[in-house]
Amino acid sequence: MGVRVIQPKVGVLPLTRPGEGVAGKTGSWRTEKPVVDQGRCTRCYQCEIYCPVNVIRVEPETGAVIDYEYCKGCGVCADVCPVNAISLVEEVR
Amino acid sequence: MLYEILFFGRGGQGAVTAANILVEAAMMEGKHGQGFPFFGAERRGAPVTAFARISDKPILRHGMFSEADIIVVLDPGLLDLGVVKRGVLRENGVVVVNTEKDHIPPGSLNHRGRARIYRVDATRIARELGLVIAGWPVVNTSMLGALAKATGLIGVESVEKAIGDYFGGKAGELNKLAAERAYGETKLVLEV
Amino acid sequence: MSASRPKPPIPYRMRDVVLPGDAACPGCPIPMAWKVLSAVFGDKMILIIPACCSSVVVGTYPFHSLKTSIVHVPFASAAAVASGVAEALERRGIRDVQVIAWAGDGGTADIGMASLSGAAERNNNIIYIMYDNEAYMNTGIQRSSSTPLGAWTTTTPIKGKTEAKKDVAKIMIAHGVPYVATASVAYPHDFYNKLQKARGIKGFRFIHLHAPCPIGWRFDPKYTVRIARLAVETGLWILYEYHDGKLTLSSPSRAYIDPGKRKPVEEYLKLQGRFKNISREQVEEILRHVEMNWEWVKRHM
Amino acid sequence: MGVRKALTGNYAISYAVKLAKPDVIAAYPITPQTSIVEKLSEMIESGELDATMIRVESEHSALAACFGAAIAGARVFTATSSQGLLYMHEIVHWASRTRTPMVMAIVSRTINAPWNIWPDHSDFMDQRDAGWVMSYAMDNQEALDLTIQAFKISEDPSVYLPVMVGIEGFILGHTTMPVDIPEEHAVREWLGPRTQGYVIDGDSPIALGGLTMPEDTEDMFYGIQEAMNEAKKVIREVNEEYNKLFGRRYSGLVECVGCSDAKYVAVSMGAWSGDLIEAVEKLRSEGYPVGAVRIRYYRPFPVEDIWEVARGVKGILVYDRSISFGSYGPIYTDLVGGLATYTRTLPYVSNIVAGIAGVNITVDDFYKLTREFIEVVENGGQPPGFRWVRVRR
Repeated sequence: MGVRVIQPKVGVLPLTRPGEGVAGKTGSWRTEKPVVDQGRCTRCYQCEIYCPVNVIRVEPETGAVIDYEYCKGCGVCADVCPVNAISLVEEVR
Repeated sequence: MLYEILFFGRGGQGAVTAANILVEAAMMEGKHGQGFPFFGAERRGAPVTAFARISDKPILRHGMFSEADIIVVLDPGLLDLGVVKRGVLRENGVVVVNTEKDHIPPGSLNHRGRARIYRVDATRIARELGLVIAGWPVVNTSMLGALAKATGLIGVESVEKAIGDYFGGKAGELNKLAAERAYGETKLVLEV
Repeated sequence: MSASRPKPPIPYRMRDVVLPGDAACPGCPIPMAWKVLSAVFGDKMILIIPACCSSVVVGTYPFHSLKTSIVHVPFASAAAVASGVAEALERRGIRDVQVIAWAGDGGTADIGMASLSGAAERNNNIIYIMYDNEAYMNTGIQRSSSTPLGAWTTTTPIKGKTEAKKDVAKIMIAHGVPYVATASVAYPHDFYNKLQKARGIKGFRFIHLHAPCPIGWRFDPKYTVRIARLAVETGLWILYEYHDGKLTLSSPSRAYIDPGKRKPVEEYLKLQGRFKNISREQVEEILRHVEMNWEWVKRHM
Repeated sequence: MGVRKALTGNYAISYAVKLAKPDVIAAYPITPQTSIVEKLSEMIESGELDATMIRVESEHSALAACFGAAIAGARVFTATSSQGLLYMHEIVHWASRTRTPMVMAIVSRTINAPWNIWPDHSDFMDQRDAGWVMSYAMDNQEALDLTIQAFKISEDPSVYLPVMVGIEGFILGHTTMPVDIPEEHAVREWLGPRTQGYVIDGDSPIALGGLTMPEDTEDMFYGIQEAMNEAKKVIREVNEEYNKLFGRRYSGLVECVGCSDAKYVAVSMGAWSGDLIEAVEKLRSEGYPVGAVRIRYYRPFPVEDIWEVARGVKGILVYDRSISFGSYGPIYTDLVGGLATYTRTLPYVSNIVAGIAGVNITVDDFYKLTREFIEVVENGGQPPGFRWVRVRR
């Protein structure tokens, strides 16, 4: 079975495409900020696995790095860190 | 000319099939047609009505009707029950009854004016040919043969061809034979 | 918390699909689960999403927050739409794309139950994931049939829910589908393994995913994983797979077959504001259900 | 060329669907629709039709499954009636508002309660604001032809809207008539492969139908209105192509009988239009200057076509086979509203609502009602604006 995709001549289709920041720069939502103590980080990946915003990257060289542009400050990373390498500090703007 | 035909039978006797085969036979002769059941729920054994329209012109009208040019009675018991009287036969109408008796009580029909009544023993034909399904003699195809004879509305060859197309195979052959025999055995029993 | 090192490639492939800056509440486990999906399927999945939090989480026209295909559908229709998509893909010979119905507990256990049951009975080739946050969170925390006994919601505002939680996984097992599993957002590796297993099976596969909601359950968002884990550690939420007529207890739950190893259920309840007014009798009743569930699991192992 | 077969209206639709070669069919049984999908099931199981039948657990899921298959690139079909159509209603809107080409047959049956299986147009009319192109047949031949055309119209890039084809249950649905079935290859060649505005098959990460702000949503809905306008042109073109290819003589969105010299027109839709045309022909033979306008496409509403014949007439009588309780028949309100955009001086436009819940209306009824309307106006009287003609008065 064949299907030809041809754009409609009139009207707008209710289609969306992938984009970062669909809810804006969600970093502005934070009241608390997770801060990584790189000396303690064991590169266990727990924070990266669980981060609901997908803003934590753990690399063997750097350890956990957080993209604060989008981090909502939920604190899950701090709670799941087995070595307490992430602490939550009050957001100061 | 538009002909409207009522079939009275019992659920399971194939009145609706008869109406549909008649349409097919008419179609083979280049005519137009409609065949349909009573619009509603009908149950096996209970009295049923089927309808047909045949015309040489396109048929515009739709739906059920109670006045007819031709009435076909598949079961003689329906005469006594007063069921057949629900259909009004138009002037110069034709009635074809499946019955072994030559006597048709005139009071069991409802006719506007002159009418001719034909009979054929379709039940016997069906039994002799072994056309019995689940205890029911299949009389509808015989009645189509009788209809062809009594009215001349449609050729018996067309009726037989339509029957053959509808059933196919051995059943088709037997039913064609039933129509053919009924065609030969149909006779006028009453003119009023 | 255990410091077990995750097995690659999960964390790496998890980076692929879920884009930052979505519209989920802080601490919401929905995108966590999507990361696991992406680790298994990459962008080769089509999510069929009925009305639920996820409809909002992915953002507003003209963008969405996942680098994969999504079809938003009316509340009761996820399983039916998914069936249709799967049949079309099958006819077009597209075999490398997984159709996944992704629905909340309301869209599954309540309004979507008939279409779910229909798709399961037909054994349509889809994975159905019920992410269970135990109430209608998107409309503002109303009771669903999957809300547990004693839980506060805005439609059980004073007495809490007076009936037990509907066990949808058992209902799906009764359908005789090829694969049924329970999972939890707290155990992404277990969830990952189950998706991998499901991926290799053709037909209807169902995964019941336990997913705490910080807003509706009334807890600090940082505890999402902790609470989900406590549900397992207290024996309240049992992780298992049902495949080929056999039930297998999953490793995170294995220890808790022994009631002595289970944490006290109060540890789970007291962290959540929704159980603030739960009665002693209701707690007893919950414990009785836990025991019954374990007995059921043992019988089917 | 094709073959002629004696077919019920329902089977005529089944054959049309077969010729259009759908990939996926999903349906749920309901009287009086069921025999359409029974026939299609038989065609699929016998190998006559290579399609997938999804035997769903409800009408809601029937249309939902069709929607899913359609957006993933399949040509789809479903059919239903009455309560089933009402149960689908949510997805009826979802399909049009996502601009999803698909075809559905409606075998009309009145809306219940009380339980009633007989036809009027209430189920069809219940969908009139849903953004579907809506056609309605007068006989079985037209049921087949409109169904084939529906696929062509639906998949036209100027339209991209779902199309429903209506027939009355029993009156056409269960009535056998001779039907010319076009040659399969010719239909398939004419329809060509499935066309749609987007496809969701995992090839590119697009999402369909997500949360959209008011202004953007309004743009999308405005596009549907534009597509409806485009559809008028497409329907006329499709009709012409079809007539040429398959030897038919259909007009466009409406069919007119005896309208060129008419001072009065009677408007109707569906099988009873045949009865009305017969009555009008009789009236014409008796010297009454009346024509019949039969609506073949109800959405988009063919107001231009009706204005063409209605400008300058003294009276228009609209026969509706459904009622918007507390208002009038829907064709009447559409017509009056539409004509008022052309002129500030309307002729007498009267509405007769009849045939409700399956009540039989005959040629004779149409003859008397239409003649009465003409005579009242001719005698300088004012005909009633609205009448519900019941058999039991």
